[in-house]
Amino acid sequence: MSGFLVNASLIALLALIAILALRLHRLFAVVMLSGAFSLVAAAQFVVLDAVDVAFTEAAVGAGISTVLALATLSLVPAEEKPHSISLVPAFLATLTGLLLAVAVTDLPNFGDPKAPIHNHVAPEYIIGSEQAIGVPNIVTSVLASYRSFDTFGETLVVFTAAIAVLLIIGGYTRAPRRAKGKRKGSQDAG
Amino acid sequence: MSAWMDPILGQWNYYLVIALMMIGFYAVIARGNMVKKIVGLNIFQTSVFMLYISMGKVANGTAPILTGEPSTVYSNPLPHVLILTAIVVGVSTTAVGYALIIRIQESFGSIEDDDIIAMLDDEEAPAS
Amino acid sequence: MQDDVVIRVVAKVMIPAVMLFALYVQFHGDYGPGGGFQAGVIFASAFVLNAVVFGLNKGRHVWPAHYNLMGICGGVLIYGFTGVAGMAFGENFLSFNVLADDPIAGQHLGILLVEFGVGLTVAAVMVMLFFTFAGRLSHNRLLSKSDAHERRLAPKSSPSKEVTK
Amino acid sequence: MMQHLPILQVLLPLLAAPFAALLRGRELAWGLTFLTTGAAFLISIALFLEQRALGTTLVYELGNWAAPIGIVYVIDAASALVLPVISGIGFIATLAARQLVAAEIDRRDHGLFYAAWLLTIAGMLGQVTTGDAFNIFVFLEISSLSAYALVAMGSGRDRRALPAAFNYLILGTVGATFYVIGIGLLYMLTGTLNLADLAERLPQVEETRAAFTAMAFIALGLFLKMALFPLHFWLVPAYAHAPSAVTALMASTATKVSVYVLIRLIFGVFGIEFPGLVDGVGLLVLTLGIAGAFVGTLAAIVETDLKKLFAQSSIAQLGYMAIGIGAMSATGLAAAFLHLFNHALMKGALFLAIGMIAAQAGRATMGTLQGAGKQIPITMTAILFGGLALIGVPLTAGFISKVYLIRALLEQDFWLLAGLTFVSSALALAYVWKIIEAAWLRPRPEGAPELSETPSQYMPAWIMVIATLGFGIYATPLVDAAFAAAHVFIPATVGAP
Repeated sequence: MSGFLVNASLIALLALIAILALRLHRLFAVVMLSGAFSLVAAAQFVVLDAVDVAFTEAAVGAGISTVLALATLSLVPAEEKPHSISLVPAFLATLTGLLLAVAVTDLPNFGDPKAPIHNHVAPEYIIGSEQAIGVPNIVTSVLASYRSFDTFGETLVVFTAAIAVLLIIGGYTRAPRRAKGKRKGSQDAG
Repeated sequence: MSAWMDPILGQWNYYLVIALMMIGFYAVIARGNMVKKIVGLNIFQTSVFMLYISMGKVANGTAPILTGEPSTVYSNPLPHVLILTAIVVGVSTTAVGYALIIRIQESFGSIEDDDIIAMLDDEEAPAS
Repeated sequence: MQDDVVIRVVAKVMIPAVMLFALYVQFHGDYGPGGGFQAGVIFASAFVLNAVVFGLNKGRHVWPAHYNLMGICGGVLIYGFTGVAGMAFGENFLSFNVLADDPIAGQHLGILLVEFGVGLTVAAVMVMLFFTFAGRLSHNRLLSKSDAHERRLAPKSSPSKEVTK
Repeated sequence: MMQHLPILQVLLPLLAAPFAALLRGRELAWGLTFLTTGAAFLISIALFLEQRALGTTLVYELGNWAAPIGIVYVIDAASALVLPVISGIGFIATLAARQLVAAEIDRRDHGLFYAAWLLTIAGMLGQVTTGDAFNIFVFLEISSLSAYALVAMGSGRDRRALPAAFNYLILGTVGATFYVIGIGLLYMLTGTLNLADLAERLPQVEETRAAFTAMAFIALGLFLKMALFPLHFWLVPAYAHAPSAVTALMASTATKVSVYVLIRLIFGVFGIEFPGLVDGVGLLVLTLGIAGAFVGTLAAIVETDLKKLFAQSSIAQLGYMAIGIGAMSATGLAAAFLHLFNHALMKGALFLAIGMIAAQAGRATMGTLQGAGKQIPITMTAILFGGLALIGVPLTAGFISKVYLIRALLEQDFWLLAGLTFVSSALALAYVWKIIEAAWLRPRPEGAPELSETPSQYMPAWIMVIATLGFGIYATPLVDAAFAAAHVFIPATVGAP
């Protein structure tokens, strides 16, 4: 019961933060709330036994994302133009939510140990982590061995993001620096 | 915890997560400020992560780190692994998004959708 | 910020501690929460802290930009070639069992190597992201003299000013 | 070595990307990219031939972990057909990129540019080969993130590339997140992420609303990614303002991969028997497809910028693929695969030829083309053939796919839709004629920039034109392969050719 109360109050806090982030016009406050959202989400992940995820969410969502957002904010206007609630997006968001809410009624209950996900593949990870891998942290053994290819992909996503950011703001391909004649010249060279 | 409350309690977690998702999704698709869209994307994605982590929880379970006790019930590690990957993907997207925002501000002097659409319309007009 | 003695002293103590903690997270990931990704982020935060407290240029000095790209690429290649090693021993890509005589030792070695690859890439990417974004800042304000970080807060008064500090 | 081919075609470009990023000089970075994409192309052809010869499904277990526990790569008739399309286009686009990229991207950025280029190709190949639902998402993000950066590189000549890339990023991420929600629901219902295992376990829970919602979210996310009308608005600016080489690569591959993933999930996981699929999703996709065909074609007719014109025509062509999917039959799926293959060839040819003009004249509009038929006859002829294939003129590959598309519709007595498909294809004649008129029937205006052509400039486009004509004249092997691919998802007993 207490678990439920902690859970529900954390999510209620998250909803409050999210609505505030939506309503405020000072971007600095919005970004800070976004960081707070990640931090509270990390707390919720701990309650739900996902310690590795909580660790990462706190480091990334509240840390790196916020740092990047602040760096961006010092280059862009501090306030957003006020907007009234746009009806079509609100309608679409509600529709999406309703669709999901209908689906949820059919799902296994929260925490139900008989749910299919706890009985099909996961038990093999829990057994295998000890016997085939010998690593106590099951998350590590799934991440780095069983689904190592996903993690390779994850590393490549980070790599891709680095390449993308270097190209976009660290690169040299800029309109103002390139005269028209120069472009012609490089064409001839190539 | 009484038996009749189980479904309500269990499902409530999911409903609340869905409500969070809707808030984030609205912020992403509503026309407005680009920084806010990225923040909305962050909220939207984090709520999806929460959906995954919620499904991995086993009642009376513990974090999936082997304790050596044979009777221990562990929460499901697979959603955690997936979400670790998804968080990394999320921050990568965020970084690229902010980089683009900086360049848009430099070239257009604004990061509001409305302003930029108006500027683009002006540019298109003489061309056609 | 570099004029503030308290911050400088605290930072000097903190930075090695943060790095040590990153190493702990990196190599203790088998036993407790943590692993390459988290360690990489923490390790990078030490460099970010250094750059924030002692100035961007000094921060760059500690970790030059060309190291960054090598770190970013190196981590990916370590991960990739750990996988290829499995192929070289006649098994499939990313098969760690054959990396050592004993399958469990092989798994340990493989996990250690790929986690190191992840950590290296992530740390280098995070440092790179910070320097690239912050570099844009000083670039835009046409500040090329001594300390870009301190002076970037001055020109435009904006609500974000307080906080970046 | 042979048994590693499924992973090698993805792994080679992935591992070449860091090396390309470290190489500053453009010739080296380009050369590495050229060799790698060439090798990937050869490997995918070898895989295609091997799969056709054996007729079975090749499975490659990553890390030697068997299917539901680990991640597997799967080469069946469907993925074996799509892989050579992507790697082949990637290879030929790389061939053309040497000149196009040199003209449009600062030389100091070439290493990073080719790294992103390799990553986007590898990401697409990974999505096609993988047999794991979550792994699709990871590789989707690799190809998308690099694609956002590649589109943004168009800002070197046109600042409009930046908001185009940003909107592409937002909508692409929303699409991917929808996909993740759908996969999450499926995982909750079945406890597995492996596509084959999902297909096996899903019938136990297929009556639930959650399963239907999962399908809806997956389909919506992929509709967004494949730019199906009305979720297509990100595509035109992204293609129009990207660097020419990037447009050629992405227009012929990016949306096709999402079409393939949609087919793989809808038919391969949920299956044709899934309740609500044929009546609900099928009709929806048919309607959106035909609407997209008309909207795209009509928008192309009034467009004067050539990149935008053919981007609009891509919306229409994606509509035809959607019609093939919506027909919910083996013939329809085969038509979708055929069109996926053929459209990649013709759009590749068109965008490569237009890219060469844009690289010289700064931009490619109807005005640039005036009288160009005499100055650059070989390039313009490539555009002409590409346009004819888009209409679906006999002896081009476009004809074959349209024939099977209409046949699939007639099999199910969709007479009206078949008629509409025919009308919208014929409407494409309007924009192709506009190009013919401008290029050959108008004199070159005074003071217009001189256009020139060399074999190295028009060769990449012509390789694709020749392939288009070749597959149009001798289509049997391709049609067989397309039907084999379709029969992976819908058994041969339902509507054989």
